[in-house]
Amino acid sequence: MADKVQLTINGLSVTADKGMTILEAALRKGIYIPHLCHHRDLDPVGACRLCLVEIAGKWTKIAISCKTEVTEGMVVRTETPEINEMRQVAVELLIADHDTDCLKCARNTQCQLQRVADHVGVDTERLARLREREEKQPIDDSNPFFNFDPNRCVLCGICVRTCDEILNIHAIDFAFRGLKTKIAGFGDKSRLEADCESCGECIVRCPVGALTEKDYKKPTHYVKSVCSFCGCGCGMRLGVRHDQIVSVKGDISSPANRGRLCVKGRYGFRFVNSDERLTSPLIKKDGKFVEADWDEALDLVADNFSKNKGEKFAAIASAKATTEDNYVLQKFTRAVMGTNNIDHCARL
Amino acid sequence: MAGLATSLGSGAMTNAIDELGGAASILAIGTNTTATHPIIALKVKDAVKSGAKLIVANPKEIDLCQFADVFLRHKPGTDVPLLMGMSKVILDEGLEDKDFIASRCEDFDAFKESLAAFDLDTVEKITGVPQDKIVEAAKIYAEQSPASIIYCMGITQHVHGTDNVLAISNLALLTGNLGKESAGVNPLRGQNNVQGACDMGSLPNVYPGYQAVTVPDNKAKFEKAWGVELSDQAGLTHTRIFDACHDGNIKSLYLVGENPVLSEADAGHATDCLKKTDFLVVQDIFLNETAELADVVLPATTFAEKDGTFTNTERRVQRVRKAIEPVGNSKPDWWITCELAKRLEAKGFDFEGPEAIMDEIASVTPSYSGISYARLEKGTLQWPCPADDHPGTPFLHGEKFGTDTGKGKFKPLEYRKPGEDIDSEYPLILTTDRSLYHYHSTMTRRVYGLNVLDKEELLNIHPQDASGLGVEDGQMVKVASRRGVVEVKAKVTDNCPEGTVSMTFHFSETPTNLLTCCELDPVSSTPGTKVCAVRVENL
Amino acid sequence: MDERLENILSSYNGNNNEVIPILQAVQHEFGYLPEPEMSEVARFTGLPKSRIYGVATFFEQFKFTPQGKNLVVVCRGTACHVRGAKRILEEFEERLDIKEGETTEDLEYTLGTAACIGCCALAPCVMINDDVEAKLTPKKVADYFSKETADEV
Amino acid sequence: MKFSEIKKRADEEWNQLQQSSDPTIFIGAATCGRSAGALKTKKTFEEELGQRGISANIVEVGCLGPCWAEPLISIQKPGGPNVFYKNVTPKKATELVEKFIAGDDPLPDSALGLVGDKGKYDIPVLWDLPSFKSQQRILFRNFGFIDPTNINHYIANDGYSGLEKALSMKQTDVIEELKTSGLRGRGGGGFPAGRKWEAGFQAKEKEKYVVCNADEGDPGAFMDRSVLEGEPHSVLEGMIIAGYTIGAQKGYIYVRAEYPLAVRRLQDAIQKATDMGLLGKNILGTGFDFEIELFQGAGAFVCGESTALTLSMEGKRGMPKASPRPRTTEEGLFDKPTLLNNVKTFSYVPQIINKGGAWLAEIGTKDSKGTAVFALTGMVNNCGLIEVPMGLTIREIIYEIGGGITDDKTFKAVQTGGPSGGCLPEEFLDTPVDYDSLTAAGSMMGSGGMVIMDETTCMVDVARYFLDFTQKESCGQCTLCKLGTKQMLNILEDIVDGKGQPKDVNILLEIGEAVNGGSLCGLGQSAANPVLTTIKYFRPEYEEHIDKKRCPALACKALVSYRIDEEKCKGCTMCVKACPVEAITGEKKEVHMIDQSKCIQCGMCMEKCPKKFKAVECLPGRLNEGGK
Repeated sequence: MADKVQLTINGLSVTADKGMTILEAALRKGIYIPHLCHHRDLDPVGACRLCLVEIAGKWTKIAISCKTEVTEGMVVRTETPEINEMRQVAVELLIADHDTDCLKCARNTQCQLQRVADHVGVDTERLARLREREEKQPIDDSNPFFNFDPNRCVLCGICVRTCDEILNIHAIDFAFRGLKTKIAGFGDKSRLEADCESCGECIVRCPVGALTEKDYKKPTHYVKSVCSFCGCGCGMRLGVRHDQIVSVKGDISSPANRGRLCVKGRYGFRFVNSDERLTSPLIKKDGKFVEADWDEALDLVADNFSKNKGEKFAAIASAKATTEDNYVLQKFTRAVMGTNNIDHCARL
Repeated sequence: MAGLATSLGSGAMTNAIDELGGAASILAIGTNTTATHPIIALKVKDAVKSGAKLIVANPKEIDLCQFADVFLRHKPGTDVPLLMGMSKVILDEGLEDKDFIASRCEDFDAFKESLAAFDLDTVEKITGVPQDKIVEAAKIYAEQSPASIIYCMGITQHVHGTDNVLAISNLALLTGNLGKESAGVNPLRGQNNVQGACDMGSLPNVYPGYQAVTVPDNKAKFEKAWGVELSDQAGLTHTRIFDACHDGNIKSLYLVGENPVLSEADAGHATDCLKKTDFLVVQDIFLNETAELADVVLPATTFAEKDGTFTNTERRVQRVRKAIEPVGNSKPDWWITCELAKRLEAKGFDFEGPEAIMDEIASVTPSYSGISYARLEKGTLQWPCPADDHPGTPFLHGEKFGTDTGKGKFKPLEYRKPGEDIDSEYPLILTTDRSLYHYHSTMTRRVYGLNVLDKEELLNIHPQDASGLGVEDGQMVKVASRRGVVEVKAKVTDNCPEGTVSMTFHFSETPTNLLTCCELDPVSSTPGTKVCAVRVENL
Repeated sequence: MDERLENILSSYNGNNNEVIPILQAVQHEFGYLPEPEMSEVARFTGLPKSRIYGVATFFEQFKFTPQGKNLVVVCRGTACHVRGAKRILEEFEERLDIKEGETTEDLEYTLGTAACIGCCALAPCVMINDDVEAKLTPKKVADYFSKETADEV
Repeated sequence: MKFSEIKKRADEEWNQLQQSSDPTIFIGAATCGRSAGALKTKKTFEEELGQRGISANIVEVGCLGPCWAEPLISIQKPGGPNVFYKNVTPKKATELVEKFIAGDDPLPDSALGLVGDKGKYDIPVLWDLPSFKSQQRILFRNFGFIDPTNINHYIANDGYSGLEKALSMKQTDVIEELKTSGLRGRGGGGFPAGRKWEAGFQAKEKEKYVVCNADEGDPGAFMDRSVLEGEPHSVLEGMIIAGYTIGAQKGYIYVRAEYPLAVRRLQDAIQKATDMGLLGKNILGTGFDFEIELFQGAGAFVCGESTALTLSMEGKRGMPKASPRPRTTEEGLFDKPTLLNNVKTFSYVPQIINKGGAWLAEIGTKDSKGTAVFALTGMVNNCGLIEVPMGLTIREIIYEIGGGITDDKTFKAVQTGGPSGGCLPEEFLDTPVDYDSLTAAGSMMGSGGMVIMDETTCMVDVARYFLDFTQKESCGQCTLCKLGTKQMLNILEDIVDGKGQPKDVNILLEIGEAVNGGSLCGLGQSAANPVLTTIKYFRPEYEEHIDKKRCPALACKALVSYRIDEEKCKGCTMCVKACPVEAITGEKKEVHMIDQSKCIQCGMCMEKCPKKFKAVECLPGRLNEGGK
């Protein structure tokens, strides 16, 4: 058990992996420590100052739990009056600086700031004394897949770190300083003009309503599947609502992509429910397509194929179709039509 | 594919995608990975971040170059001399893996002899890459082991694509970078299930599992399994099928889920062929440009409306699951084909569903023998997976190669000129590439947002070439080849080397493949779409 | 690439730690940081463009619009503050008809402030280009401008 | 070249100047002198001497300290003492040439003091003056006496002999001397230098760096600049010794781009030291290589923080790294072990090595050794740079060295430690200045700014001023500092604007304690200090602003009123004409009246009212419309 560490958090005995932070150990144990800028996929920065905890020792000290590693025998308290006071002030400052029209926010009920505020609570009198940000900033809706609302941004930097650490694209960064700090691409232009590849990894990780998917509809359930574009074979979870795919999430359990997706994988699903989908067999009559039922179409095709068995027949298979589809088609070509004239676009 | 099958015994990626993360060096040649395989590109960048050396070889300055330690900007179609030149440096410097060559390879001497023609002066002259860069790259590749090579259509879509692939496998064999974790030769397969389609024998010469149709034992095995008599003649390849349609030798063409009017090289010719086909059945999800030419169109479902499996580029078999009911009256492809078979009074097509089909696949395909839906429910499997208790195979050739002798085969190569020659009438080389935002066109062109992000075809042209022609950024130009003409907007950029222009082929408004050349690789029959002589004119 | 930029870059290797010195040289040459030049610096150092922008906007020294020929920097240091720097700033704002951080339309003057220019014993003081004007009063500011006007005449 | 030869040549040059048969004029030409017109003065001397055909040596020297006396020059006639003259304008320069150099009248009224044998001159000895008497000049020992651009002047005054000695010592012995000396970091933190150097020495990596923090950004502080301008070689020498001691081959000086003269002086010093083999490859033939590069900070106060400083040198945004993190001596610049010290800390080192650690340990208090350097500014008669032994009281500094409060007003508070420090009231006047006493009082040593405030300074306004600074200079990374300082500033602005609310003081305390307790970096953790200390010591002043809407210091416009004294007003209409809002009525020769509802408290009327009348008075609080 050399790679395990035993510690105490709020009087509970917790076993953690060596190298884990206090925050990770606590969250795994089900102990909530308020946090905003922490994300399990990213390096900690300790900017939000909410995850402060008290560590007992020769000198009892207050430290941020997202960056402090667990040590054997460590005794941690996550809720002392002193810490709570600091947290409460931090939350009030964030709320005063935040667009609080929550019901109109796409992240309502999923928002980490709501969760933190709910947990910490606020001193309403003090909060009332704080001044709201004077001018509202315009929402950047230039990207076709997502919006950026700076009025709901808490500058946790998760999007910046995602783009840098996970994508290595670094399309956005912090710009300016102090109170004027904002998340911006080169030249502080619209997101559409940034070097952004619209993969949506930052949208997924945004803890608040600053980055939200456009026309987002909440799925009723998810179905595990695989992306149908390129050969990476990314595992994905298709979000279903009624008879439509309404959103897509990366599948963390898939070894091919470990939850990550590109722009096509995440947003390209919309072709499935396109109005242009073929919905009925078509037979060309006098140069024009006429809708037909399956029996009529299949009979017509079968009749023709029966006359052209052997080398007069060929099939082109699809690298988009399933392995099972392909198996059946080549079996059909070989066993039923009696020819090896089958190929697909493997070379293209 | 044909190349690797000869030299290594399997045409697939030798390693798992994840293993790229553990490579000490990576050579990315003929692949614009960030656009074509974005998630694999992330792995490459991860590897670089954790210290791997990256060599990028590409005529164009692609995004991956920012992360490269060495960027080899070789002229289009000069991959063989570049790679052979690297091999020669490795041998001259004594960096080869002698034990590996002795114990696991054959035909080394003939290969070694053929290297004589690739001295650095010659290679520099042909490829346009400075010698010191070639030496640097060769040393990195040979010394930073395990080394992985990734490549894509930039290697295969040439009239001598097979040679290119063999040059790659030579390099890997020479340095012993095969048969172990994070070391190998990795063709990144384009389509989501191109691997599965190949595995299933959607190829004219093999049954499922790459069992050649011309080997009598294989024929006998499948005749027994399917209860019918089978042809012992290899069928026609894709391009030949089109020619046969054109010549009237093929009367009926059953075309599933492809759009050759846009994606085929020399698309004008392909369209002609389809028009001349007596009876064309197209089975697709949209009424695309090809379906317009059909006699009968059968509406298929998308991946979201059916069960099945896809096999990705790293040979990983993964479950596709039905999420919604078929749209309208569409049907899964397997169902449609089975219905046709039943109407033709065939037996063996009354599958209850995809799971039953997979059971039959497992029974006739050795590399899929251990794969079943029950196992896939628990997780994915990489073939070969020959038995129910086999865990699957992350990397190939661990013990021996899949060739007849079990040895890796070196192949002597010579330099052959790339595809089409340029001349005074067609003085520029057109090479095709792809956009991150589109996959071919049938599906992505129907997603509004993707068309906002990438809305039109652009001809990438070097500032020097552009100013010579009086072409300005953003203006419309005419591009003509010996086969066709298109009009397109010019984008002046030094991403493209002088003398070379590039276009994607996602836009039906600008059918790039009207221009491309369908001269084929003599072994694999892959068209050489990456090198085609064109002329650009100011409109 | 602009020849002036090429000249600047030729004396650097493109290492990350050269970012700020290069930007300083660009600003010195161009008077501000034009976007195309920042793009080239990104390419030269192999760093993402957004990072170059993020670094540049972090520091007070860097400007993103052309600056006036004359730079007036009013010290906001403690000593100057207690000796009336605010009135000095107001006087400049009034005389130049611009606010702190702005440039006059004729590109003659840019008015800025500094945390402290380190001449506290001479407070309140202002830096006009490279010269420090010490122990200023609103009247001295007014005189400065009437002298300027007189010089022009 | 051997050091003994270098030294010999330097001594020769120095002695030549000392024993020159021509008079020597030393011009204090550091930034402060230049801003006061030193260069014009210098030019006048050159012209006047030229016209008279008098040959003389003119030497630009660093800053002696008393900025209030700038332009400050000194004249040494052959064999005579070095006489310092204050406020030497071109006119005065002409007079000095005429009367003193050409003639024999030393103009005692214009003199500040003299150094050397008093002889026949009726001029006090400089060091006996009250403003110098209690000073002890260690760092400043050469300021005003040597030409900072002449390396030989430095060498002749024991320069680089510390380096020579250190290079013959074991690294651990150098560290021992530092430990013995008790030197603590002069950047503000006061971390024992010996221990820091030891950590640098013990760091395992091969590549290490020495970085000198010359990003002096505190408003009201210019000590580092004076050192860099007055004796840049002492900093280089300290850094080279540091490089030798910890095993680094490269040093950087992070200097503000706003200090152009200091930058030039450093560039010059680096070049000259390199030329002499004191810097660069194989220093003094010992095989030790060390080079120093300048890095010009691009203007961000936060970059004075160690991690922000190294990040910005790496070409990144200067956003401090959150603790827990490795110490800079383990992981600093380019993630390599880095010894980061302030300008003054490095500058002490050569003398410590030369004279031994015990020498410095004799000076100062038990836990604060050596001298403290302050930039004494604000409402005090003698503004300037001072160097005093640790332990001197604030009172001694203000009333002896500083010559008391300007215009004989009453002392109100002293602010030390810059924006991170605090304001101490009268009851702390006898506090000794050292690290621990100032911290105990609620302020801090900081890097050395000392601003004196008198009765006309409003403490709420002072807090507002510092918050405004801190808020603007916050890096913007962490919630508490970025948003907390802004909200506190809002409240303070309300208070000085007369819109304070009853609970404001408590809210300020609550936010301030959260900001100090929970912010990410050292600057954030002290950002609220000016507010917290002013509330602690001047709470009634806050309450008067909030509850009575009065500013007792008459500094907050919104909380004062102007009134015309009917007795004194002679009806001259000066104020009527001056009023920008036509709030004053009254015909010529009639008593004027201010309409309080129109008045904007700009104070123009008071400014314009002829001194002989003094009819306009300023009162705390707002008068109602009737003038009550």
